[in-house]
Amino acid sequence: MSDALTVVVLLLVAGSATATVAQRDPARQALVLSFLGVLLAALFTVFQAPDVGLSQLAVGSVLTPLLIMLSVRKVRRRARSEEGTE
Amino acid sequence: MHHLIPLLVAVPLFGAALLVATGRHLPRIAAEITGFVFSGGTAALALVLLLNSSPPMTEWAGGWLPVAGESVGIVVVGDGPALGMAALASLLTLAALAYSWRYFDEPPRDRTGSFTALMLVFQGAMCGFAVAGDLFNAFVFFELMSVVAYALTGYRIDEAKAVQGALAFGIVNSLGAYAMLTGIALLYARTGELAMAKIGHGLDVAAGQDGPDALVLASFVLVLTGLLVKAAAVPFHFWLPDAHAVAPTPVCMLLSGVMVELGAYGAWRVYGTVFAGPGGIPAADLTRALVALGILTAVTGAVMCWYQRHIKRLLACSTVAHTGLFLVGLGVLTPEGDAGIALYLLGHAGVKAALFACAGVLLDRFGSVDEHALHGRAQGQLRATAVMFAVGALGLAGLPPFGTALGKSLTEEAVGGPLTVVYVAASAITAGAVLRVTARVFLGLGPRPEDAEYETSGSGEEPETSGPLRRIPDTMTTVPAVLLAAALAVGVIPGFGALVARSVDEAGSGGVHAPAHWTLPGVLLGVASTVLAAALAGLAVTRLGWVAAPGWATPLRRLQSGHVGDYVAWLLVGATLLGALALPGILGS
Amino acid sequence: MHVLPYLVGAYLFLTGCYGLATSRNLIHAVGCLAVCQSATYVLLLAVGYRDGATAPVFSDLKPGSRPVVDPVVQALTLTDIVVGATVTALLLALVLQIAKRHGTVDPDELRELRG
Amino acid sequence: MAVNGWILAATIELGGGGAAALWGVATGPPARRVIAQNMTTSAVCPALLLLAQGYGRPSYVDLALLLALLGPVGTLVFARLLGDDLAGQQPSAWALTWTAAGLGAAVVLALCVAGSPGRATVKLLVIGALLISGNLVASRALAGGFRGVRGG
Amino acid sequence: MSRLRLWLLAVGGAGLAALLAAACLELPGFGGSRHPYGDRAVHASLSRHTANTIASVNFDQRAYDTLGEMSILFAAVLGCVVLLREARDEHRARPEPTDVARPVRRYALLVLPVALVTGLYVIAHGQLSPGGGFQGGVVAATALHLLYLGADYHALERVRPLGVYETTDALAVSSYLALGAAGVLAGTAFLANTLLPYGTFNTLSSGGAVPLLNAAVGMEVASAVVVLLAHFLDQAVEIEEEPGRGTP
Repeated sequence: MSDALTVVVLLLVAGSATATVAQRDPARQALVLSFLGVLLAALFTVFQAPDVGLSQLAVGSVLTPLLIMLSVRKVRRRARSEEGTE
Repeated sequence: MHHLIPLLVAVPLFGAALLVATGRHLPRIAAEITGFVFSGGTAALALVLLLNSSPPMTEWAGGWLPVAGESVGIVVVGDGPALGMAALASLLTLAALAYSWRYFDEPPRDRTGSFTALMLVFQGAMCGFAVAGDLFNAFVFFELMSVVAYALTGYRIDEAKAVQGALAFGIVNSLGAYAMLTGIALLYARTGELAMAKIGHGLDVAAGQDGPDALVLASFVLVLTGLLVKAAAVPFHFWLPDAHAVAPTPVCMLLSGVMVELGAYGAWRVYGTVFAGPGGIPAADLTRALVALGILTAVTGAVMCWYQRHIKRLLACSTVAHTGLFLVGLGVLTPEGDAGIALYLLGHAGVKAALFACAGVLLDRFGSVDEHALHGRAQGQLRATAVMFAVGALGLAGLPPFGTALGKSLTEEAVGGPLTVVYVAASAITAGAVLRVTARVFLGLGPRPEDAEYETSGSGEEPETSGPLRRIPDTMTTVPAVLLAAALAVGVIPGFGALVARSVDEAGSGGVHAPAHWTLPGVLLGVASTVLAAALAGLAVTRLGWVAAPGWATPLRRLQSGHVGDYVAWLLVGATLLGALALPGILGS
Repeated sequence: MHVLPYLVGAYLFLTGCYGLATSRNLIHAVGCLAVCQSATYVLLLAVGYRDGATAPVFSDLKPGSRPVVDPVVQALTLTDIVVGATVTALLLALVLQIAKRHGTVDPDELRELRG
Repeated sequence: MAVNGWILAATIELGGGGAAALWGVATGPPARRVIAQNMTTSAVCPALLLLAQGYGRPSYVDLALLLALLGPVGTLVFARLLGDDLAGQQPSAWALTWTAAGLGAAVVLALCVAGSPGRATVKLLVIGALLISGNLVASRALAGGFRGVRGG
Repeated sequence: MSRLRLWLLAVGGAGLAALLAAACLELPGFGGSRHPYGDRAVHASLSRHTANTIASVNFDQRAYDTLGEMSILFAAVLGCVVLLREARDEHRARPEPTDVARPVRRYALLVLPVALVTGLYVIAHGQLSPGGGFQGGVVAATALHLLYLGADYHALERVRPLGVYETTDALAVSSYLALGAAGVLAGTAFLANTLLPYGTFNTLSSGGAVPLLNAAVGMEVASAVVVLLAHFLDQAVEIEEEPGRGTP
């Protein structure tokens, strides 16, 4: 039973990693990346590593997406103001 | 005494924390004095420990002394090479801080001490990496060193080139670090240990009669990939010219003077402790891999160096060439080679840091580091800098009695035969390029060259001071002078070479002592490289056709595309190449 | 089953590298680097796993009552996650400055350093 | 570990919910993606609770607590900063949202019944409350919770 | 995309894939029972009355690694502060206030204290149950940013005196170093956990210096993340370039 669980989660992780790389738009990538983060936390629970899971949840579900989205916003805002002045 | 080794990390970090805690209220001069005190204190500590490093010390952080040979703590090594690298890093940091004394770029508002604090963390990280005896601990300090280096490289955020170079540096080095960590995970899976010596023992036990297998090969390749990315071996080297050319001058002194060399040192340490046993990578394979990559690196670096007009980029490429030479010398795995490289590395650190310091003077005086734009502009002024630039070039060529010459002659003897040609050629070409710059910029010799199509120019850069300097402050000339004198001292002080050789061999080859003194062929080869360098420079200045890139070098220069995707692809190719070079021994066993 | 986790780790690393090399947007490249790094987490934890064991956390478990997995790799992974988050932040800061100074975040359009 | 109903339930939950959420988050228009991102929390958090029960480790419940707290916060981040992409789409999927909420409630109740009453039950109920309210609020935020975000 | 890069990628990727696959096949099977270092670590942790072995590895047995880890965070934050400083051609603009729907605002303000308490709980119980300084620190720091999500940036700025957080960050690193150096002064070793009594197993004060180091890391992480996010938020929300001085 444990084996089936491990396999399911591993395949999901591999799938979402593929999806993360395949999303070429950073904002959409951030969405998949946060999904990958949560899924990794689940995988770490399955690997009996709750400490690591907690830290992956804290980093992967909010911190990294927030950083990426703020960067995206800055870059877009810049591009907009650039268009505005030209 | 050995309890004090971890303080090499703790003291500079403490200084940095202090600077950040008080940074908002500290006047600039107080911040810089604090930096000096902590950096200098660490340097003094490193030197004291170094003087006591025979016999080699070990320390268990946390006091977890091994029970029946097993420990759960982290081992820290205090042998000659480790403490020597720590001392070198500390002294060079001190020199860089002195160089930036009061004149370097205005600090950001409200953050007086941040540059000094970053430099202190950098120093601590380099010391920590140098003394690490535990593979994961080495990774941690490797990563700390990288993180600080990215920030320092991009420090001048107003410069388009600086931020681009820093990002390429960051991505490639981080990827290398992750490869290294993957290798560490594989080794842990096989041996269940993290201390380097224990892993080596575990590999030998696990291999038994069968010798190494694919797992050992993969972990070797991955760990070495990380270290060689840092050491900028071809084809992992692309980030280096981009990053070292754009970093602030005091940072360049550290990056080229010691950080890159720490990568080579790490490769030496990891191979010697982890992979040298019967369960590791056979010596012949290591030699094949390192010598092949080293030659490739030396040649690529020298060619790239010759065709640069951006002076800092030229110096960065010469660093690539010289790391190639270091890798060849370490790859032959002889006590003589190790001792020679240790001396070469010391001399090179002094010379290269001094050259970068002089390039920084040009940048701050004229707002440009472009050989073509500066043609003749420094004529008649900056005499001291001109002399030091020329002397530095001679040191780079390996003119006796520089430390570089002593180290190079010992290494040439160790590698022997046709490889000597690589040493003479690489040092002559890089030194020739520097001499060419000296002749053009400081003497105004020859006609002004024309611009080529695919190149990075060094014009249009902002000086690192608050405006172009009218008078060069004394600190900015004293520091390179002292560094050059130190590089000279490495070769001149009687008995120093023998001391270094003994201390390296005590740690490396276990008591086989290599002689370390000047020999006639060595001196002659050093003189020959210098003459060759001068001839090349003379030809370049008088015959312009020589310096405009001939067709065959253009493809090589196009590879340096500034595109981070290319660099990542090359990193993968490099790992594959490394694996292919080390493969025969695995198949044979 | 007994090699699947390792293979997934290796796959993550290579996928991340592919994304990194072919990326057309530097923010996306930093995301791909994070994928590369997750490979190291998976590999490390897979190496430390033990069949039928549980976490070596004894707040709700009597020591010795059940087999436990390897705590060392978990500590290493924790360190690794911190490293990953900070490197991501630092690289994103650099990307922001590139966007300002170059007016683009497409690596194909960065033409300052070459040759 | 013997066949264990809790782990079986977690496997189904993770497999089904995870695959659906992955599909949703990686394809389609932005509106659908953020909804799928929000559903991730509702799918994984009950699974973590089930796993804690299945492994017999009450201390694993902290993971679910953290996810119930931070998952909706993550969605709020996207709702706030993706405002431009979502403008005019007003993504909402109330049927899905209530289904997810019901699922979370069912799992929490089942676990409460299985365990003995005590501090653990209180913790479970807190997690359930956080999960469901977070899920509903995040859905609300996606359906136009922030206006005039161009500046701030 | 250049053809050369694709070729390089294909060759390098295939080579590395082959190497990794071959290595994976040689690895001991997943779930194997040989973990010498791990078993020693569990034993050492129990001998020092630390219930969470991972905390013991992090803050006792391999505390020197954690020093490096927290220095990385410290250095990265310092680096981001330096890299994201206001450049010469930039200025700050006050962001327009945001109109947040009432349920969202209420939720954010309600969850904020809950998240803060949870963060502190996760830090405090680090040496007993899963969690610790890093995880709890991130949660606590994230909690503060609910103010940005629930209200607007101005509200966040009022509870966020950056100078205090930066100083806390540095002080936390200093205290970690000081705890480490105490071992040297006492004549044992750097970061030796031999000065304090180990306490009763599975209580908050057990484990000697572990809770102290854990708390130092928690403080450091929480303030570092606040400072880090503050600079990104400043860039995304406040800092603007002077018009007409952008790059081509």
